[in-house]
Amino acid sequence: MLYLELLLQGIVQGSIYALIALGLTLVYGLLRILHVAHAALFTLGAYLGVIVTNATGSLVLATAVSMVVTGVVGMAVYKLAYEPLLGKPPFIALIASIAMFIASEEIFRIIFGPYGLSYTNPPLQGYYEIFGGFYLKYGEMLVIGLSIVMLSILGWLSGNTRLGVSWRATVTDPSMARAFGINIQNVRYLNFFIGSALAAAAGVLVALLNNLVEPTMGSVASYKALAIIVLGGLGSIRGTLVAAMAIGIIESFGTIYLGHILGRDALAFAFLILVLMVRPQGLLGAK
Amino acid sequence: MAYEITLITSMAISVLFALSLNFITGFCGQISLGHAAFMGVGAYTTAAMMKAGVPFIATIPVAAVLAGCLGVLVGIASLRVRHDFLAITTMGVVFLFVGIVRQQDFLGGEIGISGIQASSFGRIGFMAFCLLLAAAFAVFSLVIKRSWMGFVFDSIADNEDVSRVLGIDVSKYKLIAFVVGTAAAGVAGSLYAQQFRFVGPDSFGFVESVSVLAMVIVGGIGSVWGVAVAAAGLSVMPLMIQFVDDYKILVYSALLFSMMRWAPDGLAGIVNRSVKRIRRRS
Amino acid sequence: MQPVLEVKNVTVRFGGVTAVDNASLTINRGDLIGFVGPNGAGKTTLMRVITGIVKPQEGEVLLEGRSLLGMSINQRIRAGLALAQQIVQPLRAMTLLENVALACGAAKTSNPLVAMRSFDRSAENQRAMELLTRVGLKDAAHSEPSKLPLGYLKRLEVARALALNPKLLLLDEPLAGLNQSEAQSLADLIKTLNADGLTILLIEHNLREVMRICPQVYVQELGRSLAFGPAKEIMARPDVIRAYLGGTVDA
Amino acid sequence: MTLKSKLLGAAISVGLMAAPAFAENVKIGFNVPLTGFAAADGESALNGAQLAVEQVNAAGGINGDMLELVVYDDQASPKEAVPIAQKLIEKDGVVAAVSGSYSGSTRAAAGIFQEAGVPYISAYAIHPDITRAGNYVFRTSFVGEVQGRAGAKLAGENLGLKRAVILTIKNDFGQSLAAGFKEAAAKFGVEVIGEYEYSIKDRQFGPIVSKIRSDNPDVIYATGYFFTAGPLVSQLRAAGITTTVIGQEGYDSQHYIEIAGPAAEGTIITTSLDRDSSAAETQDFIKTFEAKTGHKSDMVAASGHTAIKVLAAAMKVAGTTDKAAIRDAIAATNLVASTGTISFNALGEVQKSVQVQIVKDGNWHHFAVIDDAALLAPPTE
Repeated sequence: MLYLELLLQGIVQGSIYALIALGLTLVYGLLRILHVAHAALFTLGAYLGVIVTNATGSLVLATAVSMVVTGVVGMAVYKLAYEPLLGKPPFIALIASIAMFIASEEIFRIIFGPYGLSYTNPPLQGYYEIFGGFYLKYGEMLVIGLSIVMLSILGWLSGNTRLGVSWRATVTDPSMARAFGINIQNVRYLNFFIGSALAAAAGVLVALLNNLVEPTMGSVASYKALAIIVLGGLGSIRGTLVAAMAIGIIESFGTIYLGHILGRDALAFAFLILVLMVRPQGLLGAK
Repeated sequence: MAYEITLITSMAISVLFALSLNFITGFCGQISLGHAAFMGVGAYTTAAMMKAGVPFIATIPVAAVLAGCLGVLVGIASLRVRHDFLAITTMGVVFLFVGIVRQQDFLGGEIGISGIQASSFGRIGFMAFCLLLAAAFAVFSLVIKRSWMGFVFDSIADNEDVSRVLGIDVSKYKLIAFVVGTAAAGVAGSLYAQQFRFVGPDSFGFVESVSVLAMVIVGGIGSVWGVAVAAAGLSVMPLMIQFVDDYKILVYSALLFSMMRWAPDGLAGIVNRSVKRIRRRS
Repeated sequence: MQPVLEVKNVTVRFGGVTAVDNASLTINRGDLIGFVGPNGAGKTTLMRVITGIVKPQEGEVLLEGRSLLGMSINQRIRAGLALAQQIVQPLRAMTLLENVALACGAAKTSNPLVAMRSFDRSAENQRAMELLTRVGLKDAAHSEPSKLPLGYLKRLEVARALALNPKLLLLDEPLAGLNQSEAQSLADLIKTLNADGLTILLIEHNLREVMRICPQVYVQELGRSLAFGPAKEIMARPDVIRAYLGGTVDA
Repeated sequence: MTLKSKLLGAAISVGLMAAPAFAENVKIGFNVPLTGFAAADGESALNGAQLAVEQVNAAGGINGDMLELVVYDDQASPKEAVPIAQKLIEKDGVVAAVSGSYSGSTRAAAGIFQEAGVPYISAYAIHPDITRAGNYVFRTSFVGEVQGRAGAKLAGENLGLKRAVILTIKNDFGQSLAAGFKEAAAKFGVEVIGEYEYSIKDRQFGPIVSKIRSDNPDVIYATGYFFTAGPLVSQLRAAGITTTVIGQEGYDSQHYIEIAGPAAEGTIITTSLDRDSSAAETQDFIKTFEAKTGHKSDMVAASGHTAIKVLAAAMKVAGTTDKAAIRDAIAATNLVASTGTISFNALGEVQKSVQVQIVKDGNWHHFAVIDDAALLAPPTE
């Protein structure tokens, strides 16, 4: 029973990681940039979620507003920060991205204060007993449910619409896509919008589970998500999902059974290094 | 005066540390997001040995050797992965290092090691010693850059597949870069332990690794004097801009971003371009 | 006389596909062999077996009687292979002269301890200049590769390969992407190099130039050795013609 | 203007800062994390300290001279704290200093102040090594182990809860608290049936919550800060676990109650600040702090406040800016402050009772006092 619960907790954490890391994979696939500042958008999404919920009382509205606004901010980040750096060596964009992320933490602190914000009436507290002694918190059910819905919509969009097809074509082979008359610039904007919106959704969900948003809440996401997309094989969407779940589940069991040997982060990275030594191209990466 | 002495000593240690990464990332093109781990090995070595009564000077070679040994291990591992995979692997190394150190009681666990004795140098003597080591490594870097080894490093940083086709044993050279760079970082760690007389697991993490990489890139990757100037400046910048208090990290990050956005080739690039412009005019 | 290169019964499979099937080839000192075959014949794969990028499941590759299998690329180069690649890969941050001089310094770069104590480049620069002159790039010696046309870079590949003093020069489609006159002049250079005593294996799609300069050809089809011998004779054989007509028709 | 010239400008300004400062007021140094992960506590500590300075000055200062607080941000990092300590001593010429920061930076700075013979008081850093720097270093709050021992007594004796799970935050704060708790547990009949660790960055405790449910303890001794404990307790309660949670001074903030919401009700902590204290000093602090800052006081603010008050009182007694005299006066302190009656042992550790507070109706309230002098004896060497 405990194992099952830990597995479930791993899946919850994995779902959150997946939502965050997916945007990172999309950006990497398109631009070959390790977009650390993605974690800042996750934090922004969480702040917006709490602020709008507290103002209107509607979590649904807050999630929608948060996703749209964060998505637009993501597009602006691309336009203002990354586009000019595209021809430069990749670590330039990486350092620029890290700088943006650090700056974002400071901006959140200066605007919203160092203590962070909470929902005044935390929604969805409580749990549901699925069967004898097996519980799931409402928040966690929402995390898993919403992740499945969003990832399915994304999957459907990319497989069944003109938009999605041109998007995938661009990720696979930008020059070919250009030859087929796809407007790469639009695809990039779309990419940043969707990735950032997903991160915002993850932010709202995390805020719900913790009932706390704070300036530094993106710090774990900033490096863990990088580890996940590398583990998945850089640029592979399916690999990212698998890696996110793997890391979530390893952390879940590790926290309980290996916590006195290695902390959560160290465990995740130990796993990453092990995998890369055996498969240098990541779990599902192409050689 | 002690305040200036502390600042100059800190600068010297940062310069040595940044140049040690420059040897790996700047010269040989191997990006590392985990360089602070090697400084940590050196710092913990010196701290633990001095606690056991070994004089400071005697701990430095041990720190260098241990850091270099870990460097070889990471170097061998890094031969399997490239570019962004390498960056994240090295990032993993620093998380693993911190995670392991945290659990070691003989290294003080979470508490770290404090109350490290002062060296027999005295403060000015120690400052001079740090300056000397930083300068010595800078000269060594310049010599290597001019040698055939530097030539080979250039080719590996440029395109390692081509280097192989030209008959160069890329792995061997990469390992050398790792050993030299990590051993020097170990020495920087020794100095760090002596400077602050305290080491803890949080002093050698991912943030410190990113900061030192930022020094290398702001200086102009591969440029010895550029990196040295950037390291000296950036290391004391948070203290210099205490007057903006609440905003100092914001200022720091904004500066870093602007540098990448408008002058990605670093200080060295800015100077080279200005020199060219002046020459053209005259 | 011992052959320079022997490829013996090499088989390469990728998953279920057999890319090279029991291929054999012998190159003797002073040969200039054109290695031809329709698309999908496994030319590139066999080339990669020789350079070490691809490991064969079966077979043997010998350079002057020494097995190459198990050696890394750089060891093979040190053993006497040299390679001019189809996709030109200059070291972009260096001038052409530096590109070639680095290759000329093999004696210094083979041992890092020697490399770190060596500073003088004058001998290597001089030899690099001679080689660049020989391939017709003297005037561009101090230019950076990114500013030069493809034809120049193809020649740079050849000069860099020559700098290694190879026992066998492997040329992977050196003429691809060049126009008629560029191709012709590079082919002439290859012929001259061979006439000066260099052993060359030329993988090339451009049959016209191959027929013009190569005394011998080796034909591969669907991964199998099809024919090997004097160029005119071989290209007149019905099975070779059929292989070409059946496959993609080449220029 | 290029970045390079900016950097040069920064380098030149070092020289300018070296100019001697005007010395009319009595200067007290204050290193505190205003940026970085500890910025929230830093802000509280600074507010508490500033309030104390205002109060002292309003009451006529130190025999007529006004107190002035020289504040530097140390990001809770030892690397920043060392040069800051030197700057305070040499550039600003402070007569004494207070740390409003965490253990790492306080410990690193303590050695510098000791060497310079400048009295230094740690307001709320818990690491035992701090006062071991020497006789010029004092602490007005509990050593981690002491408070951990108080937690064990609270669980075993006051509450009669015997089967405990320990949750340790992986840093020096959590480790020393947990060590104190374990050390004293057996004495109060408390059995530790499970022990888990988490990082200061963790906010999601799903796996630990599941494991605690299966361990089914009587009490959870969870070390942490309000920003980790808030999410932890709300997740425990959301999962239907009603086990008593014992926390420590790290929880002691209104923000904890805001984060955990209704789930915070019933949380019991060991701390230094008693909201329902009858002591006039404490009540006055609570009221004036709220009036000054617009939000509720907490342990960190009260600790910053106490440390400054202790220093000011000692300076008044010493009647001079002679540092040795001030040190001696601090050592002889017997002062009623916002966090209780302060006196020091030979090592410079505070001797006072541990306050136990409980969350009731969305506020911290008095629950008990632990004043077992033998149990709470701080280290003496």
